[in-house]
Amino acid sequence: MTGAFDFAPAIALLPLAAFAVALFGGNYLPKRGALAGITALVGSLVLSIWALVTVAGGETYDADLYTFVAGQDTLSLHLGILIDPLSALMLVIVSLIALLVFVFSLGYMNDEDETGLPRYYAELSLFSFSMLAFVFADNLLMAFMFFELVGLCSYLLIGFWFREAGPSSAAKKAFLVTRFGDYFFLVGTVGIFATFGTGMFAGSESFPHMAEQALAGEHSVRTFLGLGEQAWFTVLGLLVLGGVIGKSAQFPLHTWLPDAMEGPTPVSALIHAATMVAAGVYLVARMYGFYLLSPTALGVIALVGGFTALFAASMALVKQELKQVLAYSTISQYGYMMLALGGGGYVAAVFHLTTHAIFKALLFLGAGSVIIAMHHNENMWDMGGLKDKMPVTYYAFLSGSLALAGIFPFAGFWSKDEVLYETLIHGFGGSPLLLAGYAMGLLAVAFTGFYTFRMVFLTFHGEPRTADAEDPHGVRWNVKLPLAVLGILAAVAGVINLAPVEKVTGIHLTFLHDWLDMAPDSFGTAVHHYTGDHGLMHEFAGYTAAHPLGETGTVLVGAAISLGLALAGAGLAYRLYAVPSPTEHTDKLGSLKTLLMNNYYQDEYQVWLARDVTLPLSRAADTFDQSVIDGVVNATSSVSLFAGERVRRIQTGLVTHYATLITLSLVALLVVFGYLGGWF
Amino acid sequence: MLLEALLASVLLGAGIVALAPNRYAGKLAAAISLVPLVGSLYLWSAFDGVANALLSGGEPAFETTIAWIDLAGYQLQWHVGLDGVSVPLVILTTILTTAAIVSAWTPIDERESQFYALVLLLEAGLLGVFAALDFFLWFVFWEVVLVPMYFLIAIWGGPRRKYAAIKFFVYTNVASLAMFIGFIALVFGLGDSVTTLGLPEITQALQEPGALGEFAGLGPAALKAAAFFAMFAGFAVKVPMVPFHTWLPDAHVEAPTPVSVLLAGVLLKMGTYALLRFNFTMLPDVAKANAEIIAIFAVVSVIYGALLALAQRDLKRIVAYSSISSMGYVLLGLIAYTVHGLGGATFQMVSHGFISGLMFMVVGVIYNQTHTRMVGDMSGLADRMPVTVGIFVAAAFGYMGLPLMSGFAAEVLIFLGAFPSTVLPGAPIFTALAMFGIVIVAGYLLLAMQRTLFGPFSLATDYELGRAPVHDVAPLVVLLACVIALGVAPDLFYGMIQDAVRPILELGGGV
Amino acid sequence: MVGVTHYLVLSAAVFAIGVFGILTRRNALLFLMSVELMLNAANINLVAFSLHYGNLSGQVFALFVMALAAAEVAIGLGIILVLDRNFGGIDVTVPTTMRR
Amino acid sequence: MALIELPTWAALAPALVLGATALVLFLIDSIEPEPDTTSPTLLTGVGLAGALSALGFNVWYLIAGTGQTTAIELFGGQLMVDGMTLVLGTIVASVLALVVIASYDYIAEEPHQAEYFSLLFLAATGMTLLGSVDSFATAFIALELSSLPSYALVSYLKDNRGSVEAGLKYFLVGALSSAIFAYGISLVYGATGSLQFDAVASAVDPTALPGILGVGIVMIVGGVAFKTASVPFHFWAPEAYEGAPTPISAFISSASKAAGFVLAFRIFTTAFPIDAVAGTIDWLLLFQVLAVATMVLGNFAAATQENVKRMLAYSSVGHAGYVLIALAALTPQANPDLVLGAGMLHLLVYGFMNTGAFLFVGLAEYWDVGRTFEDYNGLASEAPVASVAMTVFLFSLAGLPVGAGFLSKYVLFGAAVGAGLWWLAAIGAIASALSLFYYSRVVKALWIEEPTEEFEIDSYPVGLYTAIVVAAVVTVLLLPAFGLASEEAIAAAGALV
Repeated sequence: MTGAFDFAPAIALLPLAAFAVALFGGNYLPKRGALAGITALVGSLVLSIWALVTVAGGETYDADLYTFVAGQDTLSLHLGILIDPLSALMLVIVSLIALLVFVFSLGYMNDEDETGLPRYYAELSLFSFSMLAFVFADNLLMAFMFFELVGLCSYLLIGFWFREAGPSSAAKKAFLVTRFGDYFFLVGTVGIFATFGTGMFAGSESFPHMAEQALAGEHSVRTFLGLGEQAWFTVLGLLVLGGVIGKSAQFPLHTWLPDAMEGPTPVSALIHAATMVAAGVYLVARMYGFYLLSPTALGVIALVGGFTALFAASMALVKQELKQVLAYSTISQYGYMMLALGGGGYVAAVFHLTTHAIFKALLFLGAGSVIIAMHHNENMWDMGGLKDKMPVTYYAFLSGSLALAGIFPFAGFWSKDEVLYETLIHGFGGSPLLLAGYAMGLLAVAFTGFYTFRMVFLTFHGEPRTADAEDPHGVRWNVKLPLAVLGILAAVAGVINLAPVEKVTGIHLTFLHDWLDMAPDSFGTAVHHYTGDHGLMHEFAGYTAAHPLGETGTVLVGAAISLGLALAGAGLAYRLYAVPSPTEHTDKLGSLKTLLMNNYYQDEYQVWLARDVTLPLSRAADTFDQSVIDGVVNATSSVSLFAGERVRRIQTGLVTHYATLITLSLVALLVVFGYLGGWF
Repeated sequence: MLLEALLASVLLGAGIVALAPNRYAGKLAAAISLVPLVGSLYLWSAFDGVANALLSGGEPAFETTIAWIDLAGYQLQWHVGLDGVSVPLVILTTILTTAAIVSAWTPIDERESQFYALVLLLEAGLLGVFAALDFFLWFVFWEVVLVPMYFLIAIWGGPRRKYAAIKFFVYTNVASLAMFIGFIALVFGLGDSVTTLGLPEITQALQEPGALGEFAGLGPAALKAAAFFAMFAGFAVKVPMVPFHTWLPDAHVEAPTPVSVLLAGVLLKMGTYALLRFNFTMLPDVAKANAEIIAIFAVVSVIYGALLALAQRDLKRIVAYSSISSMGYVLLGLIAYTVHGLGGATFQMVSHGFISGLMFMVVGVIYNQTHTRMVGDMSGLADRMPVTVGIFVAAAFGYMGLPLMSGFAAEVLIFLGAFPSTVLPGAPIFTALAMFGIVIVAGYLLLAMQRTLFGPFSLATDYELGRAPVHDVAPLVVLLACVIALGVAPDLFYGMIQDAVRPILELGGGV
Repeated sequence: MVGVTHYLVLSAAVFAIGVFGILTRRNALLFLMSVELMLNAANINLVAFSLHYGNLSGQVFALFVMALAAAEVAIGLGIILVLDRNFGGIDVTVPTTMRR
Repeated sequence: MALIELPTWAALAPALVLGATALVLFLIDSIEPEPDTTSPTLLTGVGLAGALSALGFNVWYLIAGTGQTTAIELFGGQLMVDGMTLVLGTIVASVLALVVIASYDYIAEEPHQAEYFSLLFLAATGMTLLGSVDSFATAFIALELSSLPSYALVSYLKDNRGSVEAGLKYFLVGALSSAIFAYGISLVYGATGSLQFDAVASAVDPTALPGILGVGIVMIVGGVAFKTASVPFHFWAPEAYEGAPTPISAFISSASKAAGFVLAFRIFTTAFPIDAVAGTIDWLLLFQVLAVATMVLGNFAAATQENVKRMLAYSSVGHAGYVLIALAALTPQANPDLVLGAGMLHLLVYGFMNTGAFLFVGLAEYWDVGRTFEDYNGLASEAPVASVAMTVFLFSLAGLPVGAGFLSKYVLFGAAVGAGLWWLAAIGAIASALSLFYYSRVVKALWIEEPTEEFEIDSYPVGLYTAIVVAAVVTVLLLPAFGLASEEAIAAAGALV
C-alpha cells in the first residue's frame, strides 16, 4: 500500500531536483529558479505534513534506502530514513521555514535585482535537500554526511556576495570553525562505528541501544585505548559533541556565527537561525539515548549550554547592528537548548528548538524587511521610527521579540520556561552542577529581555534618525506573507506544550511530550524511554527530579522568576531606549563595553591561533623542508658532482703519471693480497 | 588478449601521433585515447576476476602468460591480468589520459605531436604497471614511465623545468634500484621454491612457512625485514612519503598542467599500488611487526604535507603538497589490515587520482587565462570565469572530503578501517591524528580560494581575461562527474576492490 | 749450481729496472726500451722455468714474446714518428691536449 | 647435424673469415697502383661482407650448437671453440659490421683507407681469437693481435694531434700492461709449469711458491684490466676514446672490452678456479675491489665532463665496472651460469648501445657541430631520427627500459644480489643512478635546450645513419627478444663453470 513513507525520500529529493533545475536552467526560468525551489518545497512541506499525520496515526518508518558501501565481512554503510515523531516534526519545521524563506527571497533578492540568482536558489535548494536528509537520517554516518553538506551550503551562501572581501572571509571562517568541530564529530562517528559496528539511531541494532545493553552487562562491545565502557562511551559522546558545538555555535566555537551574518538575510534566517544551527542540537536529541548513558557528557552539555546562553546574551547587549544582535541571540538560545538537553529536559529542548525556529526565522526575516527598507543599512542607530512606516513588519517583529524575550504568553515563554524548569528540578534532584547552568540561564533571561527590546525600540520607535529611516523602501507581499505567517505562529506555537498549565490545572496540555512519546518502543527513542520513571536518565545518568516547593509551587515560582527577569530586562530597555532620541547608554559600561564589543576577544585568540601560530608553523615547516630535507637531496647531488670533479682530476693528461699510478696500484694490490694470501 | 590489444592500441597510437603534423596531433591523440578508454570500460563491465591476483585462490581476469626469458632457472614471463585492485586504476588511467590530452589543447603550442605521443607512451607504461603480474615485466613498465615523464616535464615545463625533471628522474630511479635489490634478495632467499619471477608465485611462496632460507648472512626474518624496508623506501619515493617527497612539488610546479594531472593522478598511485602489492601483500608479517613505524610515516605525511601546503603561495604547489598529505591516508589504510583499511586505501588511490587530476586541471585552466598561479597575483576570478571557478570550488570541496564526492567515501573508509585495527597498536590515536588533516586541508584550500577566486577582481599579469574555451572546461566536467559518481556510488569499484583485498587479510603471520 | 731462484731474482731485477725506467724517463724511446726490458724479464722466467720443468712450452712462448715485442716496437716507432711530427719532439709528457 | 660433416678447424671459421678479409683488403689495395684511389665503396663492401659472414658463422654455430655441449679443441688444446667463443664472436662481428658501415662516411676524406680497414679486421681477428684461446701463450698472442692494430687505428688520423696523442697514450699504457701481463704469465708458468689453462688449474699447488703464483695472478689481472679498461689500468681509455677516430673508439670500447672480459672469464674460471687458488689469492675479493673502484671512478668522473665523447669514454669505464661484477660475484652461493651469463649479456647489449652512442658522436663530428654538451643543443630538431636513436642508446646505457640495457644491467645486479653481494649491487645502483644524470645531459641537450647557433647540416651520411639506426633497432628489439640472447649467453657461461 502506498503511504506517506513511500514518498519520504522525495521530501529531500525534490529540493535536490530544484537544485539541478536552478543551477542549470535558472537563467532561463522566470524568477531565476526561485519557482523551482518554491514548488519543490511546497512538495516537501506537503509530504512532510503527510508524514507527520501518518506518524500521528501511530506509524513510524525506519528503512534502508540505499547501500552506500556494501561491506564484505565488515560493516556496511547505508543511507536510510528514520521517521519518528522527532524527525517528522523537524521535517515540517525545516520545510515550512525553507518555503517561507524562498518566498521571502523573492522580495529580498529578486526585487532588489541581485545578480547570480540561479546560483542563490540552487544553493538554497541544495541546502534544503541536505538539511532534510540530515533530519531523516537513520544513522550517524549519514547524519555526518549531510551535516557536512549543510556546512558547504552555509559556506556558499555566506559567501554569496563573493565580490566583496567580507563575505568570502566570513564564509571561510564559518566553514573552518565548524570543520574543526566536525573533526571531532568524525572521530566520534568512526569510533562509534568501530565500537558498535553500526551507526543506527533507532531500533534494537542501534548504537544507543547496544551501549545501553553493554552498560547493563547484557552485551559486550569492543572499547579502545584501554578505557572501560562507560568512560569510552563518554569519550565518544564528547567527540560527537565537538561537531554539535561547532554547528550549533556553542562556546568556544561560536565565533563564526556572527560573521556569517555577511550572507543574505534570508540565508541567515534559514540557515544561521532556524535550521542548520539547530542541526547540532537536533543531533544530540537524535542520539539522546546515548548521551543519557554518560552523566559526564550530559554535564558538559549542560554547562556549555548554560554558559553559552549567558555569554552570548551579554555580547548581544551592546551590538549596534540588527543582525549582530540576532546572531548573538541565536547563539544564546541554542545555549538554552543545550542546557535543556544536558539537564534532562529532552522535551523542553525540542520544544524550544521548535519555537525558536519559528520566532528566530521571523526575527531575521523581519530584520531583512527592515534592511530592505533601510537600503541595506543594518545599523540600528541609523533607524528609528519605522513602526509607522512598516506596520506589518513591526507587529510581526514585535511578536517574535516577545517570544524571544520569553514574555507570557508568547511561544518563547513556554519553551524557555520549561527548559529552566527541567534544569532546576534535576539540579535539585542531586545534580548540583545543573544549578550552575540554571543560574546562568536565568541571568541570561534578563539580558535577553533587555537586548531584545533595545533592538525593538531602537529600530521601530523614537524618531527616524536618518533619511533612509525617514523614507524607507517599501516591501511587497512576498516579504509580508512569510512575516505574517511566522508572526502568528510565534505568538501561538506555545500551545503545543503548555506544561506549566498542565501542572497547575491538571488539564492534559503537553501535546509535544505525548507526540515525542509516540515513538515505538522498538526504536528506543520515545520520551518515556529517556526520561520516564525507568528511563535511561534515572538508570544511567542518575538524574532525579526534586521539587523544593512542591510541584506546582516550583513551576509557578520558576515561571514567575524567569518572567520577572525578562520583564525587568525589557523594562530597562524601555526606560532607556523607548524615547524619541535614545543615546548609547551602554557606553556607561566603560571598558566592559569594549570587552563585549570585542566579543571577549574570542575571535582574536582564534585568529591568533590560525594566523600567528599555525601559519608561522607551516612556514617554518616549509623552510625546514626547503632547507633541510630538500637540502639533503640537493647536497647529495652536489657532493656527487664535487666528488666527480675530484675523481676526474686523477686523469692529469700526463702519461708518466698514468704509468706511476698503474705501478703504484699494482704494488698496492700485491701488498694487500699478498698479506691476505700469506705469501710473505 | 584484450589487455594486449589495449596496450598495442596505445603504443600504435603513440607512433601514429608522433608522425602526425602538429596541428592535428591533439585531436588525433584524443581520438586515439578513446580506444583504451572504451576498452577499459569494457574490461570493467566484463571483469570476471576472482579474489586477489597474487594470492592463492585468485584468478585474474584477462590473464595471459607467455614465456619470455629464461634466466638460469628463473623464467621471466609476459604475464598480465587484472584483479579488483587494478581494474579501477586502469580505468583511472584511461580516463585521466583522455582528459589530460584534451586539456593540453590550449596550453601546449609547440612540438605537439611529440607531446601527445609521449603522453600516449606514458599511458602505455601506466597501464602496464597495473596489469603486469611478472616482476620483470612489471619493472619494465615501472621504469619506462620515467622516460616520457622526463621529457614531458623537461620540454614543456616551466622556468626550472630542467632541474625539476632531472631531480624527478634520478630520485625515482635511485628508488627503483633500492626496491629492486630488496625484491631480488627476497627472490633469491626463496631459493629453488620459485621458478619464475611471477608475482603470484613469489607471493604465494613467501606465505609458506619456512620457505625463506638463510641468504647473504641474513636469517629469514632479517631478510624479510631488510627486503621490506628496501622496497618500502623505494616505493616511498614514488608515493611520495615524507621525507622522500621533495621532488614532487618541483616536478608539479614545473610540469605543464596535463602532465601534472597524470603525475598526481596516476604516477603517485604507482607507488601506493606497489606498496599494496609488494610490501603489504607479500610481507604482511613484517608490515604488521613494524606497524607503528609505518603509521608514523603515514601520520607525518598527512600532517606535515598539509602544513607545507598551508605555507605555499603557488596554487600548483598547494595541490602538490596536499597530494603528499592525501597519500598519507593511503598508507594509514594499508597498515590497518582491515577490509575497509586496505579497500579504502585502494579506493583513495582512485579517488585521489580523479580529484587531484581535476584540481590540477582547474588550476591549469585558470593559468591559461591569467598566466599566473600565484595566490597573491589575482583575486575575484569568480567574477570573470564563473564556470571554471564553480568547478574549482567543487573540486576543492572534493579534496576536503565533502560527502557524496569520492574523497569522502575513500577517507571515511580508511578511517573506519584504521580505527579498529588490531594490527596497529594505538590505532585510534593514529587515526585521530591523521584525521586532523581534514581540518588543515580545509584551511589551506579555503584560504587560497578566498584570495584568488573571491573578493574584488584584480590581476597582476596584463592579460585580457576571457572565459575558458569549451574544450578546457569539458574535461573538468567529466572528471567532476567521475568524482561525484564515485562519491555517490563507491560500490561501482568498491565491491571488486574488497574482493581483491580480503584475501590479504587471511594471510598468516601475525605480530 | 745456479738454481731457478736465481733466475727469478734476476728476472725480477730486470723487471724492476724496466719499471724504474718507465717511471723516470720522459723520452718515448727510452720508455719503449724499458718495456722491452720488462718483456725480457718475462722471457728469462719462461726459459728458466722451462728448463726447470723440462717442458718446452716456456721456451716456445719466449720466442713468441720476442716476435711480438718486435711487432710492438714497430708499431711503437710508427707512433713515435707521428708524435715527433705533430708535437715536435718525443717527450711523452708534452702531448696533454686532452687533460681531464 | 650438417655441421658434423665439417672439419673441426671449420669451427674457427669466424676468425678465419675476418683474417682472410684483412688479407683480401691488403690485396685489393696493392692491386691499385696509385695510392688512395681504391674505391671506398669497394673496401666497405668487402669489409661488410667479411663482417657479416663472420657474424653469420657465429650465429649459425650458435644455433647449430657447435662446440656447446663439448668444446671443440684445436691445435693440441691451444685453441678451442665453445659457446663463449661464439657469443664473443657475435659481439665482435656485430660491432665490426656497424663500425665498417659508419667508417664509410667517417673516413671518406682520409688517406690509406684500405690499411684502416685491414687493421680493423686484424684487430677483430685478434678479438675473436681471444674467445678461443685455451692457453696463456695463445692468450698473449691474441691479445697482442687485437692490441697492436688498435694502437695504429687510434692514431690513424696522423695529422690530428688528438689522435696521435691518444695513440701514444694507448700504446704506452698498453705496452706497459702487456709487459706486466707477460711477466705474470711467466710467473704462473713458473709456479705451475704449464701454460695451458686446464693444466694450470690442475697443477696449482697452494702450498708451493704461493707468492709466485699470487703475484702472477695479480699481474694477469692487470693485463685483462687493461684490455677491459678497468681501474687502475683504465688511464688510457678516456684519452684514447676521445682522441681516436670515433668508429674506432666505438670498436675498442665495445668489442675490445668484450674480448678482454671473455678472456678474463675463461682464465679465472678455467685456469684459476676459485676453489683451486683460494689458498693463494681470493680473486673474488680482488675483483670486488676492482668492480667497486671501476664503477665509482668511471661514473663519478663521467658526471662532470664537458665533452660528450669523453663522457662516453668514462661511462665505458663505468660499464667495465658493472661487468666486473660478473667475476666478483662468482661466490660459492651464486648461480654461476646466471652471474657469468649476465656479464656476457651486458657485453652483448653494450656492444650495440655503446657503439651506437659513439657513432652518433661520430655523426656529430661529421657535421662539425662540436664536441661539448652545449654544442649538441637542439640537434634533435635537425636530426630527429638519429636523436631518437641516441636517446635510446643513452637511456639504455643508463638502464631504462627503452632498450635491452635495462634488462642486462638489472640481471647483472640481480645476479650480484643472488651471490649475496647486495652491497655490490647497491654501489652499482648508486653509480647507475649517477649515470642516468650524465646520460640525460646529452638527451637534454638534444631535445630540450635551444640551439645556440644555426647548424650547417647539408648532408645526411647514409653509412653513419644506417649504422646508428641498425644499432638502435637492435638495442630496442633485444628488449623483447632478450630471451634469445640470454639462452645462448647463459648456456655459454654454464659451459665454463
